[in-house]
Amino acid sequence: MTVTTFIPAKSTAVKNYLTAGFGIRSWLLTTDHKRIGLMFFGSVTFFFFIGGAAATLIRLDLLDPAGRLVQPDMYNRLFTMHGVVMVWFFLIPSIPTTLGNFFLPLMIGAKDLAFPRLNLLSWYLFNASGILAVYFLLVGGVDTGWTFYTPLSSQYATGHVLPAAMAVFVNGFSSILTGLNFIVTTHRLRAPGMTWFRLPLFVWAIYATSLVMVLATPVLAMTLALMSMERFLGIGLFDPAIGGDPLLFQHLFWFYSHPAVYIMILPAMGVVSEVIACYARKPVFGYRGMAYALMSIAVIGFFVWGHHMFVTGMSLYSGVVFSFMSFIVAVPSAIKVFNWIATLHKGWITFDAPMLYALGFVGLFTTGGVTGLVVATLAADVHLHDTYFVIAHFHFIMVGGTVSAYFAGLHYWWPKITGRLYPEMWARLAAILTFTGFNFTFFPQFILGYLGMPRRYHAYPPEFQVWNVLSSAGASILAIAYILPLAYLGWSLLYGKRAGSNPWHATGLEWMTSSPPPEHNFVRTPVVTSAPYAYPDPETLADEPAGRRPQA
Amino acid sequence: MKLGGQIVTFVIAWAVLLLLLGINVLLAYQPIGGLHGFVPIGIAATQAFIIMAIFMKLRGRPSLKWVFAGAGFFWLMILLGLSSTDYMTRAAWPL
Amino acid sequence: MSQRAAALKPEMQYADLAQQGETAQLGMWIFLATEVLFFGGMMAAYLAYRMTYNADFDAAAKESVIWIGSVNTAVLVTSSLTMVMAIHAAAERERQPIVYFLLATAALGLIFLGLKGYEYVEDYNDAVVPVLNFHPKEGNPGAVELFWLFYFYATLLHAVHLTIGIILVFFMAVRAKRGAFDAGYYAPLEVVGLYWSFVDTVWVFLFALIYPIGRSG
Amino acid sequence: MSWIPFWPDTASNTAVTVNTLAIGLFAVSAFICLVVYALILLFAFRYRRGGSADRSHRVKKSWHWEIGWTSATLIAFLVLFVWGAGAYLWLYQPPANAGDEIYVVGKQWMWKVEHPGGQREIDALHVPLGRPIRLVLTSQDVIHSFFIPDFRIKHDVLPGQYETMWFTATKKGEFRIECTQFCGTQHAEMGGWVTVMDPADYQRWLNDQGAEPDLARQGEALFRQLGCSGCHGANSTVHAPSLAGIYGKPVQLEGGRSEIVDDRYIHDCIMLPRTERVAGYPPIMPTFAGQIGEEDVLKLVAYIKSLGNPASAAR
Repeated sequence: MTVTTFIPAKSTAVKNYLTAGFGIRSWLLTTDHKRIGLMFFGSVTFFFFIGGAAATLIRLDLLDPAGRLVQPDMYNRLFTMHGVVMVWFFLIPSIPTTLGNFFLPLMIGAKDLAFPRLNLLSWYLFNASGILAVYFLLVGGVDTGWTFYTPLSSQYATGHVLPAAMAVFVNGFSSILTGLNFIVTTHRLRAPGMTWFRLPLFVWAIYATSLVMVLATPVLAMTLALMSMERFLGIGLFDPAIGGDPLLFQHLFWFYSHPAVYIMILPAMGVVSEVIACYARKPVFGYRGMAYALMSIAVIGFFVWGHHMFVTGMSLYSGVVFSFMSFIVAVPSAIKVFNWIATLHKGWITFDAPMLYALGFVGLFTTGGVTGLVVATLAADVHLHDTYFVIAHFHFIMVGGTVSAYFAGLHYWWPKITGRLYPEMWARLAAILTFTGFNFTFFPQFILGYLGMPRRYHAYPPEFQVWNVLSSAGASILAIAYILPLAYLGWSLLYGKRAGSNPWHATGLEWMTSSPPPEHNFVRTPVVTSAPYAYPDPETLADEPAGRRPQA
Repeated sequence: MKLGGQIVTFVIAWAVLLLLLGINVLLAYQPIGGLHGFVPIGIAATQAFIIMAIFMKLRGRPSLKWVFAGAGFFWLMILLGLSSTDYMTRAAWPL
Repeated sequence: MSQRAAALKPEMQYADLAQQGETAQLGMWIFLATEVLFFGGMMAAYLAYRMTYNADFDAAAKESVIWIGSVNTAVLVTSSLTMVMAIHAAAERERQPIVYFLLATAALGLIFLGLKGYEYVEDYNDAVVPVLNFHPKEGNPGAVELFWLFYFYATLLHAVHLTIGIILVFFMAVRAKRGAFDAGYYAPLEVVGLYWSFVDTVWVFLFALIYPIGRSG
Repeated sequence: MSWIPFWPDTASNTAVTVNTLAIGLFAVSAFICLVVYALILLFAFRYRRGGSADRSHRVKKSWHWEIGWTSATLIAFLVLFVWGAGAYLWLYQPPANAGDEIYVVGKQWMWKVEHPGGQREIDALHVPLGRPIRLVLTSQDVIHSFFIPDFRIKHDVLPGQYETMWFTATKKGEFRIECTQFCGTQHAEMGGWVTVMDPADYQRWLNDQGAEPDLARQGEALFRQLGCSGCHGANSTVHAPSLAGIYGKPVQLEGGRSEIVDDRYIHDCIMLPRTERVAGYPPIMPTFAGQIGEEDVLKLVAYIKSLGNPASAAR
């Protein structure tokens, strides 16, 4: 990149964003996108472990076919809690609100987001709704599953359905505000010379995600509001007793909740593109194609929701339409996988922890993707719908995909966020454990699914036990892999080596400022003159320093 | 305040909107058969178009505002269009 | 230019006030797109049932009070006019007309709410309020109830939006009175104007879905 | 395919169809995964930093690659789509000759089964071998889903609606029924067994089920008891349509549409009587929604059906 760096001559002269203020007020009332990003990081980490605790209990209960660890009602509350917390309070906000918040303005050369106060409001709404949700999920719980299907949720469930729905409703505002902020920022606050096709793919990904957030979330809000009214009044728009159609709820719900899957996976794709380019020392293969693929996934993702409803009694004609669209949306995803692989071709690949996570992502995402095709195929879905096959499929995408990418991004940008390096060996170990543990946990569930074990069963026929035990054993590896980073990343905050401004010799504006970045990101507004990922050609590579391990 | 060209435009738009409202109410009582569900929606769409173009200042050079104003309605059409494929054909199949 | 006007500076992340104003407007447009989808969820429900229970919806809609609906539409359309006039006055940097037009806008909004409240009373007397008092004269009671549930959810939600609008317009009137828009920077006013006209647009559609159908047959 | 430890039993014609499709899909999936993993490992090894592989002549122009693999995946996907959609339409459209019609009512947390002859079962379903069976499903409360893994067939069961599914059992034995749509506390216990028997054994089993009158007769009794006969009866003075011989025939509705009288239509006429009113009759029929259960509606449907088909009424 022909961009000069924008590090102040004496970096001690300018305060970085962490040292700009110290009191609790300087955090709680901050409008700095970097601080808010960190605060979101704290929040989503908290919710990740809440959701993870529920998952642990579920897997423990399933060790035994009779499910004697917890009562059926308790089990139902656990998987509802796992679903609600993981979907709305971890997966959807994870990458956008933390890495997106922190790096979007940095990567486009802006001083902050367009609406910093809205950004802070979004964090408060997020926490308020999260705490509300967790509180009601703990006291009494909710026994509807995260999907809140009517008429179970509106008329029959006994738990705290109303407060939980309200929490998700409020969470939606947080999501919309964040998405709106990102869209406006990307449009209006790009640095001079930062044209659309000079944007890093992570920015494209966050932009596409934000579009989905602002256009899908309101429908969920309306759906939950209508469901809540039905529960509150005892009669409502989905009530079969007056001729209402329970499938209408599902249409509206999945109009949000299917695109929501793309809210989870698109940012992950963005992170992985950055990481693979950096550690293969090559521009992302087919950059424009990758950007178009992100946008088309975001748009076509709205045409496929009905594939959650093939066996529900929806019109068969609709089923055919939705299945067709689901196959179409898989094409851009396939393109992305091919392009990542092509990026590796003739690169200078190193296997730092972020790269290991990213390569793991590509593998797991592919497995999740092709099994997605299996369940998108109409007749196969008749058998596989609502079995563990579906559970395995979407965990491959969301946990294998999104969470791996989240960790990839977290490690990749850790030096920029904190100014410290993480311990490489521990991080590689965690990355390998994640991949191994993940496959052990969820691959057996494909088999369980085809054998016909339905989801949301607290007890199951004994012949399925061996696969369930295998799955639970894998989950224990996964648990270690997720707790490990908490320890060594925490350690690195105090004892990690100081990172320079660009420890990976990466391109991108975020590496052109000091680590941690100064309060307003850049001392001088950068001017961009070239495309992203300008990693040197192999011929000139010899000039680069051999060991990229940065000096302390 | 000077009575400029803009104000005249606003007032004309307002008058047209009221006129359309009048037509809508009058047509409601005419026997127009199967159209009675569509005509009011068509008139409402026209009114909405006028409000957005003139009162919300969308007319003029193409701009980003068009994209997002259009996006809301385009996505609404996805929702209505695809969900109605179900409601239009649910009774028809299985044959 | 007043002392205050000279002190007007863009926020840190913007190059100038023009950029700040345009950004605020873009933000509002995106928010309005989300609002389209928010109301859209309910309209999808309406459409689905309209396809299933066409005749019953016609029968139910006959009971709606069309004269109040029509007058209310006229009131809101007029309020949109006064709103843009206020913005126009701000562009011309005339303080007094801004305040008057804004107050007129808010007043029209209040008239709408008052009429709407009266209409709810009428609806109650017609026994078409689900849960509270519901004895439909015609059609399959279930489907008719679906229509009225839609009616109440949609109009109440619209009323909530309108109430927020009235509060914002009052707030803008106070700021205008204090001379906040004298300097020629009136983006907040434009943003509120967009919101106001959008609430008007929603109503135009609600009117079409509720009142005119089913009267001819 | 019982020799594969992780393959469910294949016990019906539908299972064979889905198996073939699934094997095709799994093969394609495995192939794609294999290629992706192999390429990642190959490139990761070959182009590791410090490796001596040739890096010159990098592919810079990407568009023909992009178009190439985009169209390749698109074509492969379309083939799979057409295959799956064809099988789906076959799976979910009972053939015209699907003779035996069995009613299933889902209820928190049990499956109630009613045979046309009035035999009732709970959490069990007896069917003859080699004959197409048509199930008519409905729910009394929340959404359930009727799933027989060894037949590879499932369908959600919705309150207030009739869904149908069909299969021809091809193997004798007992096979699990499961509920796959989460339906509350004892969702996991909601299940049972399908027993597939030789047609002769099946007939014997039917005969052994006690002296319950058949469904149509029970329906006839209800028809009197609920007062339906007061209006729809032959010598009634109330202006209500006669029900004799209407089943399976089109009926002209108020508003110009016409509709075939089927199970769903009769169900809706009882539960939501004014939605699809027969042309020329006043809207005086009271609704029975909330007054009678789905099982009773099924009996009434069977009775009205028998009026249209003297042969089955006599049985």
